[in-house]
Amino acid sequence: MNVMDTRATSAMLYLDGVHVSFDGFHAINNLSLALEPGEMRAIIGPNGAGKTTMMDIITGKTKPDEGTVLFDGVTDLTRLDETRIAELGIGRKFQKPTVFESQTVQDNLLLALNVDHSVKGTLFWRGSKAESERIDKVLETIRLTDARNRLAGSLSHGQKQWLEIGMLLAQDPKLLLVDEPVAGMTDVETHLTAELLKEINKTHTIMVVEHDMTFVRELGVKVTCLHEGTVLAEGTIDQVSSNERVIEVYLGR
Amino acid sequence: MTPHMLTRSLDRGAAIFLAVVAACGILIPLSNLLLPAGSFLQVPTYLVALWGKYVCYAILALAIDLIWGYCGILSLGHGAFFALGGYAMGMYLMRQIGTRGVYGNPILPDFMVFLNYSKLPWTWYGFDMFWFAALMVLLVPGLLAFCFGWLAFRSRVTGVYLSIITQAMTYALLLAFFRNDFGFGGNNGLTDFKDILGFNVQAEGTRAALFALSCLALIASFLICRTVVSSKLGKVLIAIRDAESRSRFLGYRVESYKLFVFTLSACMAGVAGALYVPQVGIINPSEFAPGNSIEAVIWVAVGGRGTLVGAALGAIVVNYAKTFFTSGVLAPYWLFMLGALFILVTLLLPKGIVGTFNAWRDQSKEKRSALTTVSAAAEDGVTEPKMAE
Amino acid sequence: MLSNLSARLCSFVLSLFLIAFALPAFAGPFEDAVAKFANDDYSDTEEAIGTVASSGNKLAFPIISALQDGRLMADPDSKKVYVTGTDGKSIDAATGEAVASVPDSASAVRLNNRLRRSVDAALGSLTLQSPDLGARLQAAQSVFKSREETALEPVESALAKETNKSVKTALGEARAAILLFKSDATEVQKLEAVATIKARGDQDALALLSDIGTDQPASVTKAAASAIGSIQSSLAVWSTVQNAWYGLSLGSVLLLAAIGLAITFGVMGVINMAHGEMVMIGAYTTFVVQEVIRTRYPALFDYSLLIAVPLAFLVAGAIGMLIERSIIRFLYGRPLETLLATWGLSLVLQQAVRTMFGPTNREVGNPSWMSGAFELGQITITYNRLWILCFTLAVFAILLAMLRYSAIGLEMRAVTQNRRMAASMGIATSRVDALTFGLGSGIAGIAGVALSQIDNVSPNLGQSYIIDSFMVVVFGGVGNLWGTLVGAFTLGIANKFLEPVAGAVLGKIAILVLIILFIQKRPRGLFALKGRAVEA
Amino acid sequence: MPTKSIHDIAASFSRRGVLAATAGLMLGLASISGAKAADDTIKVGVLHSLSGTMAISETTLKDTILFLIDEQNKKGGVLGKKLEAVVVDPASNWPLFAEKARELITKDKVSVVFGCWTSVSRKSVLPVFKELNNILFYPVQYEGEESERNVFYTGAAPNQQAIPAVDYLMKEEKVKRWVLAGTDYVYPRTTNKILEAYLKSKGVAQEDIMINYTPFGHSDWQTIVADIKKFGSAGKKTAVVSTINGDANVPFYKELGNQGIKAKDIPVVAFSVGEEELAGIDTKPLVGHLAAWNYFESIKTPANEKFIKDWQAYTKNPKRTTNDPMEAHVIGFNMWIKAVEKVKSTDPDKVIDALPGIEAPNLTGGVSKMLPNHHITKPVFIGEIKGNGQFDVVWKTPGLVAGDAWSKELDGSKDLIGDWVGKKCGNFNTKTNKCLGSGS
Repeated sequence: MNVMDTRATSAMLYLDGVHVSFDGFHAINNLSLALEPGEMRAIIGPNGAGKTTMMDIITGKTKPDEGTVLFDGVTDLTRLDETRIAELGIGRKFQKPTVFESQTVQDNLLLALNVDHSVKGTLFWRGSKAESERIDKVLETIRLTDARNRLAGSLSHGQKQWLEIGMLLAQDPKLLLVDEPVAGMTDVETHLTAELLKEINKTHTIMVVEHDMTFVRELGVKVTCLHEGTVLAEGTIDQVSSNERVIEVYLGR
Repeated sequence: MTPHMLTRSLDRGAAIFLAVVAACGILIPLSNLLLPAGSFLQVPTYLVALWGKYVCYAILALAIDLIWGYCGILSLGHGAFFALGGYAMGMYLMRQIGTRGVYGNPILPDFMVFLNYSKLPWTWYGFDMFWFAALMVLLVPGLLAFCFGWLAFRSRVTGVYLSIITQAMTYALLLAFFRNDFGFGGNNGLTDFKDILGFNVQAEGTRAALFALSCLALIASFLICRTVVSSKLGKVLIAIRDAESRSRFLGYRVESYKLFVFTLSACMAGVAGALYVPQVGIINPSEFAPGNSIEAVIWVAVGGRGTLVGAALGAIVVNYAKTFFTSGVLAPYWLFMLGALFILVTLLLPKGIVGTFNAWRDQSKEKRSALTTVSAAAEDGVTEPKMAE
Repeated sequence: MLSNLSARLCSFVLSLFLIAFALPAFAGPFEDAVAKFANDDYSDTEEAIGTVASSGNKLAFPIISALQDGRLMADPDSKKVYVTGTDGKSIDAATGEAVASVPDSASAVRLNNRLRRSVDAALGSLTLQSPDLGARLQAAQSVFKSREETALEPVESALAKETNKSVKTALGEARAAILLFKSDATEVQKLEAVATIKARGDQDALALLSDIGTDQPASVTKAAASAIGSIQSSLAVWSTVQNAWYGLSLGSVLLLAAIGLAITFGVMGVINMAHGEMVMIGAYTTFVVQEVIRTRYPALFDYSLLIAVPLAFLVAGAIGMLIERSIIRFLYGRPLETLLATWGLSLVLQQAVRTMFGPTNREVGNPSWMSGAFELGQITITYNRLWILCFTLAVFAILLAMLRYSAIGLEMRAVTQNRRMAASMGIATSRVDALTFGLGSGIAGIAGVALSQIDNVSPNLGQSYIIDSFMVVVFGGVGNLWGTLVGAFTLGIANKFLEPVAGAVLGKIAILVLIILFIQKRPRGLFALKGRAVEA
Repeated sequence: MPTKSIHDIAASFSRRGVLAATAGLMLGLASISGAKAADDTIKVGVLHSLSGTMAISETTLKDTILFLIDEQNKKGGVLGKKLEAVVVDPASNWPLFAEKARELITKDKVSVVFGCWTSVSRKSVLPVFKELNNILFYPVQYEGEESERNVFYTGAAPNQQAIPAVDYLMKEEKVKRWVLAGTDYVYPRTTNKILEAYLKSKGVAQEDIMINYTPFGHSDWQTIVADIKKFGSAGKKTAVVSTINGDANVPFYKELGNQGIKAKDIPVVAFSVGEEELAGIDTKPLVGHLAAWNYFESIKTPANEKFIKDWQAYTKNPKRTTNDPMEAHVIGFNMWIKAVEKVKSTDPDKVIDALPGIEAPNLTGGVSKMLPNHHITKPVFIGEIKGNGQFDVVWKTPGLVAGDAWSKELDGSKDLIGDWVGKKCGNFNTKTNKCLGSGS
């Protein structure tokens, strides 16, 4: 394909030599990472390792001091703002579940739908059959069909996590960034979430940040361990968890 | 505005509100004009003018509720847009005076004559035509709001920072309009109007018509607000209010939304000001005072933020209280009462009058439905696990 | 020492002789002149001053100084004039004889500004050789201003005897001023005079040199013109320094007004619209303190502010704590609603003060150490502004130290940074909230003490500072005391450099527009916290 | 897609709430309109701000009218009826002034209104008084350029205050250089314009006049005082003519005192500084600065001494000061009583026609007369500030000065006169012999 010629990399997401510091504190330090299309990657690492800051950089919330961040091999993300990046097809789930609490579950999904997001488009928006079918489908996927008319604020913690994942699905991005999807979930919920992510991965590229090693193990994907803003180890979960440095700084002996 | 948007925006509560406003807008002027003065049901002209003022305030309150209640933009400078609309109308009314000014100058308003202006400043060109003035009523506040908003929202100035700079904006305008060199009448402002579109502003018929027109404007503003907030755009606004950065990550251009609604709101405030001026007979820089804008926000809070009807109601209730308290034996204590009202409403009715009423109604409704609904599973959180297909 | 004593003795004997001689004599020009004081006519009074001052009579000094202080009493009916001493004893001004009492019909001889200048000039030449250093200096300065030719001789003789350096300079300048305008002075004398005045280099010198007129020798006119040029250019430099000083002083007022808000708003997040009223309460506390001192302990007046500072802190702090406990604490986490409630509160407080103290201004006096000014180079520094600057910096330093090093300061920081964590570590958060709000209010109260020295003490006092205070805090960056400091001084100095160019109103508008634009550039103020935590 | 749920957030509405509130509102408003008018008293409206920024000046005037009504009622009222004051608080809010004026006239049916301080408040109520045909007595010195049928101006016009003061400074103090400092609003602007024209006609050069405007409530006077000092050091005798308004005066005088500007060096003559304003300052450093008024508390006449005594007794405050606008109210009130007694009616039309020509003694020993232009004759006094916050009269006009509604010094108004007796016109152009604009 001719497109290949203009691409600097085949990776869906490509970070190279990224630095960022806040008031002298180096949050991200020479971080390099590549995510292939269709891949699911788990990111682990101790608190303060720079996981969330990395997501902030990818989604345009934080601008790196230096380094390259390429999406789909062509787009330099460091020059774009959040909205533009979202429009390109990068979706994000926050560490703390962030849904629109004073709106219904269904409206949350409606807002997330990947349709015209301009002022004019929303002002003159009319619901279509295709849209409501999409929403029904997502509701089913995240098991919130019964709660469709409830306010998102009244959902339980786990349901909010799912709703947020559901919003990602509705958004239908090329790349999903999922920050601690199972924090505060029961074992059953954790398991279901893993299944859900695997299901989603069939059609999407995913980057998951998680502390829960059981969950990461269940995902069974390539793992990257971050420490002090840089990559400490990369490989299968077994490779990484047997790495001396990883054990020292993160897993503990 | 397409018909489906209108019908969608109307539920029964809104319809009743509109009916009440429309009834007032028709019956009060009729009663004032047709019934004999002094009869029990006749509304005296004094009250028509007073109510007209309240209605204009209600439009301003709606404008504030649209941005504050639905989009979380707390503007402490909305009085500026109101005043600018008022000035645009006032300038038209000044130009209408013509040779009837005290100096009889056909072109220059009186204050320019005694400040030795030799010719009309360019800022006053065109204001002798009503259509131009009417355009300016929308355009000047709208343009200011657009420029201000474009700067502020693009740089993501939010929360209290935004509130404070809106206050700085209205304060700067206050100082500017106070300056006689600015060419808008300085502290005395614009006054001593004669007629509007050829009708004497002081005639009872004109007053009644202005009142009816204000009610019409209130209805129109309300419909616009309802249309906006009940469209998908309204949901986006609420989304921005509740979780701004989430909205960005969903791909909404937050600054465009804010800019749209802020500009719309400013235009509405401008219309309110334009209707206000011929009814009270004066426009003066004190309308720019930051205190006025804060007070307008308080009307919305008293009535109920994010309810539209509440905003309009709050404006009327607070101003009625002000009228009532500033006369008679209560006059020396009215600030105590007004102050206490603000404190008590924030403490005891954080959702405002209408908001509290709604909450109470929803609660009783929920109780009733809870008795009949068996299924409570959804409320407890996790349902029986089912595999996604 | 000895010669001084003998000189005084001599003059005493001489004056005894004079009085003894004058007593039986007929009414001379001196007596006639004195009688003119009783005419209650400004021209007559002026004439009388001239005659009395140049009479050489021993009574001249007591009469003229009594006139200056309003102690010269005249009876319009009997045309008799009396000098009431500072000790309450009176003498007949014409004869010097003691009188038992001044008749009731007598009233103080009235002065207007023209006469006050004549009095100054007359006293100037009479006190040029006074034993009191301050009086001599003042005398020399008033001669400089009046430049009466008749004073030339006394100035020269005083100059010959004078030993003090600064008085000597002043006398030299006075002499130069007289010579410059003396028509029969030589060209050399005049050129010397121009040089002396040029050396003085201030605005008075400028005034004098610009006023020399056209009937001077060409060389003098030329010298004067070049002197004017050099004084003006040095004054231009000084005026920059002066603007900077005014800016610092305005900045200190802004800082003082804003510093309490930096705590209640900046640290606690309460949009405290009643902040200005706390300042007002502090000012009224000062008024009450002074009122008590005036009626009960007048001797303590100079200490009134020192007494008022802790009291204002306590009063405003207590009211602040009361407000926090009764209103604010229900509104944490709803910052915009604190705005509404505190706005209502400010209305109530204003009206309460209006009801208690009346709507008009109340007089708060300046203690002597807060009055007047001194010259630093060519700029005038007023004591009240200087003290306010020092006071503000002291308050700032104490506050900073308190927050940083004291236990309560630590608790305050802990609670404002992470309430839940602080609570779980055993800090009584509600007590800390009340104390923090009380601290902010108390500091606003002591700001009121200082502001009462330069502004109206009226129920509207707070209103005039509230917007400026918010601008300062927001400009500096919410939650950062240093930001407030830098913000206040930046705005103060910018304002004072803009004011001469744009005028007071446009200058202020420009500042507001600059703040609006600045916030676009740095949406979280000058000293914003960075990083992830901020937006959480 | 069910659309009903979409409304859930936005559509938080209350039908009954709206109905109930609207009904309550209607009832409440109806109760305002249905106020009963008592026939056994004559109602006098008092329209002075009791709160807000102007309360500082206007509250005293409200008390003055209450005091005068009390005194009059002790004498048996007027036309056999007692007077009744109707006090409202327009709260320093200009549109509220208009609203309250309308309320006083329509609802309370007052026969006359005493009120307003600022020009803008007068301008705001003017259309109301014209429309509803009632009488306003306006007691404050103002910029002139107005003569309305329904308004009687008992304060000074510019020719009754500013020009005599400047004359005094030129003659007595030999002032050659002038600083015209004022707050930026109409009164100072107009007064300074008149003074500028007047000074130039007296041969003062443009470079010897400095004009400076400051915003309301200006409190940092360092720069301006320094500028004045600099301007005053040009070798010519300099004076400041101050039209600085109310609140800004205290910091201005404090700064003057502190920077050591003595009255004998650069005297300041003020038109808005009276006993009330000085009550807030230690006046010792200000001794010798001047003010021009038509009345001073310190003027020793039997009428004034009695007035002060009664006033202090009425307010139960032995230190309560009096001032010029109070005296204006005293004169205006007495004129109104006389006019009412003359026509034996409180009907505004009759009283308006009767008022010109009515005379009433002022408190300084003269008799003021209402002129056809609705201004009055007044003496002009120049007072020097004394150490005790009072003024010492240093100069006064030989007789009473008639107030000019229209300034002779301004181009726009030099040919205008107000004459409500002969010409029935407030702005009659004597050149064209025409009544201009809205007049009549």
